[in-house]
Amino acid sequence: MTAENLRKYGVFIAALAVACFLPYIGISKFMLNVIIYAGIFSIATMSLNIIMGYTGQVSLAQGAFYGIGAYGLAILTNKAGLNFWMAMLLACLITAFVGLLIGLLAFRTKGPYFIIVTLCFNFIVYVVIKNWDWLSGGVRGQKITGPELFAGREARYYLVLGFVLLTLFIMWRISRSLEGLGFMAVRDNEPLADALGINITYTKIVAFMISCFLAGLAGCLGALHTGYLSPTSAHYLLSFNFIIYLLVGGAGTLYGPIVGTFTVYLALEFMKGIGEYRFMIFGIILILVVIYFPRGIVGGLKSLWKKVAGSRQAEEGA
Amino acid sequence: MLLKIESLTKRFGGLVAVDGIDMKVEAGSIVGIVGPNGAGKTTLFNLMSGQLKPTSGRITFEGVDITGSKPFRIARLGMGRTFQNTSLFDRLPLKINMAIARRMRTQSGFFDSLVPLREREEEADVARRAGEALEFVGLAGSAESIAGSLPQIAKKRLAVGMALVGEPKLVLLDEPTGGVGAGDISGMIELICQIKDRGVAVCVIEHKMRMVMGLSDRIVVLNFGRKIACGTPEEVSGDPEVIKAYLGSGYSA
Amino acid sequence: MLDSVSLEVMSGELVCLLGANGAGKSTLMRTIAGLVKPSGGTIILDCEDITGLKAERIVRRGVALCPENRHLFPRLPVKKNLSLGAYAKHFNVKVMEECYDFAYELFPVLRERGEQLAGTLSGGEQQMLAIARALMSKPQLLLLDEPSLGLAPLVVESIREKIVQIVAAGTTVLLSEQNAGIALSISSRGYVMESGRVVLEGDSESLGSDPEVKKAYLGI
Amino acid sequence: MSYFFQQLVNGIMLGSVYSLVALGLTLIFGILGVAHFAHGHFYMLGAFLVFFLSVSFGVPYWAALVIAVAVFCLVGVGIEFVYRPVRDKSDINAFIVAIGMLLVIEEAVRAVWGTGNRRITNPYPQVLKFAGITLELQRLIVIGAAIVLIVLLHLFIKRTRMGSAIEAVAQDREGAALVGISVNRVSILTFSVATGLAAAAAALAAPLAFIAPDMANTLVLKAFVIIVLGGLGSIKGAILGGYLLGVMEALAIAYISPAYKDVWAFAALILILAIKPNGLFGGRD
Amino acid sequence: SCGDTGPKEVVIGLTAPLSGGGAQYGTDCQRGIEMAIEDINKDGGVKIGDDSYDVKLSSLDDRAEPEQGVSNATRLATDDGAKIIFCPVATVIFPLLDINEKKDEEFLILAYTSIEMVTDEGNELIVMPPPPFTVYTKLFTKLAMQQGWTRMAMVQTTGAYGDAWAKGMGLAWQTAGGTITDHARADYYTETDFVPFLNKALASSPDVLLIGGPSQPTALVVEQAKSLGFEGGFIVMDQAKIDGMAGQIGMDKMENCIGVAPVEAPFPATPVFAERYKKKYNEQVTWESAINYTAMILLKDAMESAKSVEDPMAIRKAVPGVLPMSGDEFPVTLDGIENKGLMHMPSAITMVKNGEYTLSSDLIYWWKEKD
Ligand SMILES: Nc1ncnc2c1ncn2[C@@H]1O[C@H](COP(=O)(O)OP(=O)(O)OP(=O)(O)O)[C@@H](O)[C@H]1O
Ligand SMILES: Nc1ncnc2c1ncn2[C@@H]1O[C@H](COP(=O)(O)OP(=O)(O)OP(=O)(O)O)[C@@H](O)[C@H]1O
Ligand SMILES: [Mg+2]
Ligand SMILES: [Mg+2]
Repeated sequence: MTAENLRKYGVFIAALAVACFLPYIGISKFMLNVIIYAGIFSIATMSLNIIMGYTGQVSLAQGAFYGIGAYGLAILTNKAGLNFWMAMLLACLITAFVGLLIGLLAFRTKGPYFIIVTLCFNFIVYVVIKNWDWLSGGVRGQKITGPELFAGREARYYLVLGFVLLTLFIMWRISRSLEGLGFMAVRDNEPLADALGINITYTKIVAFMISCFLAGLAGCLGALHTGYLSPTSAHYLLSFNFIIYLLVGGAGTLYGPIVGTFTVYLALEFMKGIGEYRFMIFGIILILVVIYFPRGIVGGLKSLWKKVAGSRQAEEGA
Repeated sequence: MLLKIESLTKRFGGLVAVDGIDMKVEAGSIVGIVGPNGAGKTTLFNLMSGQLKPTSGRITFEGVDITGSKPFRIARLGMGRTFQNTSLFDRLPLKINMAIARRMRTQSGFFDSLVPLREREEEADVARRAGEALEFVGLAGSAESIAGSLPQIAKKRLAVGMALVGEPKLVLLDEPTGGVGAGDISGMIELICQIKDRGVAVCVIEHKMRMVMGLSDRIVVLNFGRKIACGTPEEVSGDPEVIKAYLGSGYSA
Repeated sequence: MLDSVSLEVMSGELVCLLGANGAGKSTLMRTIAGLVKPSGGTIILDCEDITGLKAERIVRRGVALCPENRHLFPRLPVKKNLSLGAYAKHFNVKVMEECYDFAYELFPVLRERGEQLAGTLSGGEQQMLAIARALMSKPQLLLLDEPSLGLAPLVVESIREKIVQIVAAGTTVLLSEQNAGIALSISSRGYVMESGRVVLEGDSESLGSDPEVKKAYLGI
Repeated sequence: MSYFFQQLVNGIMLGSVYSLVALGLTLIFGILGVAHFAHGHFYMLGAFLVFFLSVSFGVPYWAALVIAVAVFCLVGVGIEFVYRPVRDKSDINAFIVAIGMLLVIEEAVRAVWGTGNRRITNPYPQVLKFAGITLELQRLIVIGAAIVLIVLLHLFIKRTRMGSAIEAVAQDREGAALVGISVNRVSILTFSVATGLAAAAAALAAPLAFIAPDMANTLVLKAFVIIVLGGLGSIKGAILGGYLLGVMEALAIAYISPAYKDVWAFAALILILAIKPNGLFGGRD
Repeated sequence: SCGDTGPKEVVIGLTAPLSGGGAQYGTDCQRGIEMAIEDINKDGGVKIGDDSYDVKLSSLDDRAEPEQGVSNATRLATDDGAKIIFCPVATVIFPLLDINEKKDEEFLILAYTSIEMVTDEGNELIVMPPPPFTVYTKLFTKLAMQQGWTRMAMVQTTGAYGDAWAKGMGLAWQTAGGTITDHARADYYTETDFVPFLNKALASSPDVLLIGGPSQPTALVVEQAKSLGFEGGFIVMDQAKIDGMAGQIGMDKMENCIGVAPVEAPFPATPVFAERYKKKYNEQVTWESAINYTAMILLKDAMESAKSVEDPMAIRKAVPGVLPMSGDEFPVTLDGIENKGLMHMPSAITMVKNGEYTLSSDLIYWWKEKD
């Protein structure tokens, strides 16, 4: 049992220990910067995991919600002059509320129809932000000033780390709570869940609102860290990125979103040296990963572990 | 009266799948529903449990009008069901299947999962109930197995267990022994009797006549969406119209 | 799933396959039809080795499977499902008409339901359509996996008669059934499977009277 | 009023291109269930091929068009092989493969041909004027050729054995194999036809606009929107959806606001789906 | 650094779109800097006292996305130790202004844009060489009115640049007594067919169209407008280059276009540079290359004068001292610099008449006319 626990938590504790001291083990400022972004994006990917991995609804609107969170924060601090933390909380709540409205419309549809509805929504949000100069600052974007405390990169790193852990905690709790059971039921067999007394639309909307809230949170952190906001923060290509991160890491797994985001984002950042051809190489790697690890890195490792453990058990049994 | 159906009708385009049916189910009784293929039996179930909305007619469950209600509401009122093509959460373990089926009797929401105070208790309760239900349907030994990998008979039993774990007052079983080996049928019959012993009413669709005759307190016979006979097994099996439409002259009770 | 199964079906014969749930009957049939690749062993059809051939090639050689899960085309009308049943054979219009007639005679409901989408048929109607579709290609060897599943007693009776007719007309049939009584009553020989292996074989009468078989598989 | 008709013709022209691209996609996504997001990139490659044939090698326009279509029917075969390992997995895995594929293509085109826009000389630059409407001949040719292709495809799907085989494979692979349909062959054929159609659309529309590595990015989005709007797997839906979107777009530019032209179309789609969750001619649930 | 025998190095950063739609633009800028660095290194590098530094360019792709640009700049400033970073996209420059004055990570932004607003934020570490676009609006208006055109329709490119342009132009036009008959925005980066937009604009029967975005799509707009029977003139925003457009559609179709003069026309030394450029890259020279080349040489002079390759503030402060750079010697003239970083670069406009560039050699010293 202890060996089992060690496997379960050992990796996590080791990773957490490294994470706690990361800024002081001599990594470059640039590296730290990249890691902060990866952390922020992994929150967004986790948010996608809740709606897509656990509830089975592939949303291509996470980019839009990331953007709504970020713009919400910017507008509330710059235009309404709200206190930063108040604005951040409010921005996330607004994002969740928009999620509710969109969910009410979009969850009338299913499967590929839902995917396309969310994609359209993202497209609309992007175009509106780009053109609605008065509110969003249009293409020129706007500046965001965070609290003095988080002016330094290290401080922002710990802030993001804290929120990554919080999001991870939420995801972990959901995955093993009664609410999470409902999510899984909806993902795996809607008609049966319905017949078993689970309110499908309500469940989906709850999952979607949590997901949107967290995507909005990621957007706020992204805006804070960049210190500046432009319509690309709501682009649908962001949604595509999150899906790529999630599938490379492993949808429906606890650590998949983080592993996927860090792997892909860091790899692309380091491949910048290659210049032009990096997307070609990345594209090929992406295809190979999806073909050979259809359930993502974490999913693949899990089944590998099962095989190893299985054969070990068989040996012991013999 | 537990369930009361009044002149229930369902049309699909030109086809009348269920045609003005009146029917009652008494608490704690077993009602068999038989009829040729395409007679409208499954459609009738789908209307009762809310999967389909009736074209006309009325359904009352414990005095509550549930005509046109959503399936999950009807399930929460206390009507469980199984499907003709056994439907399970194929990728999940049995105990999780059971827990999901019990979910509708719990209150915990998202915030409870973050601060698990009430949730703790409910989770324990769910686990206990799930264990009991698995025990009841004879699957306690394979709580950890994946539902999709079970043999047919175990799938059927699991489905019945899931219909029961939410403490319904009525369960609808659509061909609970379809595809089940001859050797395993008696076990299923026993299980259905035990359900009745718990005071839960059962509606069962079956083509295995001997089984239906043995089990049911009352039998309803459908043909072309209409009720052509209704009564005790003896009454029904003697009915010439039933023999002609469904049983065939070769049948002897 | 299967453990070195050997069985033989003579041309024009009706052989039944018995066994409890999970014994491997369906897997065996799917292997013969080419849906599952055998890990070892050979399958010989008409003196030709068909082991490892793809399903679509095996159909063209005259083997039709009516599978356990039916595998109909749910969003195509009944009639289209039937016509696809003869896809491998390139029949001309006249032969096609004959085939339709044969199917409709066997299951008159299908004629009425011609334009209905297969997915909206009742359970039993779908089973009828699956059997009829397998017959559309006029197979030389017909594999029937639990044809009586979900069918009303009268229909079961008529299928039983039809199978006898089909065999009389020269088609070879391998029949898997839970309802061992029916299967043994029309077949000439039978195999009993258990955990992926053939544990008993013999002519139907002797199997039917074997007390062990009766107890274990016939539920008597 | 003449302005209205002029925009209407433009909308129909746009719609013709949309329909051709969406038709291919509805076969691949709506019927085979592969979320082929790289479809637009093959449209782009088709335009590049026509460019090289007609501008660099002086091949006459129509010959270039025919060659491009033929080449891309073959290319379609290759695409099928890339998707084959994920074909039976969930839609979303194929989607990722598609993203990988389009990244490779776009980057390769940039590496080989640079990033600049290119243009094919318009083979029919004549301008027709009547009743106050000014029309380029090539635009009418696009409309006419598209209609011919659409009718041919429709006949192919509805009237041939192969057509029903495609539908059968889409609905139940195992069932299709059991009646003697080669799933691989049907899948290859589908990709081949769809990619050929995309190349045809590209060849027709190319002389009217730019050719650039990223020319098809919004096009493929719109094509997805169209097939969903029409109802997945519905040929009729893809055609009507294509024309509907084209006309809506042209009229939105004229009478509402050009900056938001895509927004109106996409918002209309969300509303239509909220009312009819399976699209206008909804097939698959 | 005692005993260090290897040549010392100074890294210059560039974050620009090197892939995606703006790749051509980014590459043109990159090439200008590259050529300058080659010349500098051939000449013995940056000489400070007895030391000499080889210059090295480190370029990163930002696809014109602000987030990417910030990440790139941070990497250039921290990892490569770049103290000068070139950036040719206004939307990326804005966020860079928020991070370039951080202690220990300061860097000087060489902003290649005509959006003057980037210098309005009070940032002390920015230099902007190209003339602000506002220079052109009045001149274009005057020229167009001289042709007897009074009705203008606008088909502008979307984005801050296009919006600012259209606003400025509209103001100038109406002040001069003209009318604006229609106003449409089209995304010149993604739109491939402008006929629907033109139909709308031409339906208002204008005399002249305000157009402009990158050169290529702008050329297509001209061609399509002519094919729709439009016979009036075009006012072309400064991002599009008249010579670049002529290369696309031919000089005869450029009749009646008013815009920025061709890059080779105004300065004596430009044709020499153009020839070298053509030899090296086998392409026609662009303003992007010419201006960035000159700016790089300017910065080298500034480093030498500041006696530092390390201190961006000192380098920035040394810039006025090394000016002017003359067009007799360099591809463009840089005459002076204002406190907020806006540089004085004379420019020239042109109008195509009878297949010829007119006016293109008349230099405009815009800052002298400023009120
Ligand atoms: N794809 C598969 N993967 C893993 N196990 C399988 C698979 N297919 C079948 N099995 C297992 O193989 C065994 C034989 O199954 P098969 O369906 O052939 O039995 P059967 O005799 O037809 O039973 P039934 O009467 O239930 O139809 C079963 O235990 C089943 O769980
Ligand atoms: N969605 C639908 N559209 C059209 N017809 C339908 C639909 N659903 C069911 N039907 C038809 O309604 C009739 C009743 O079907 P139902 O499934 O209730 O039959 P059943 O009595 O359960 O038969 P079985 O014993 O074969 O399962 C059948 O003829 C069926 O074809
Ligand atoms: Mg039924
Ligand atoms: Mg079986």
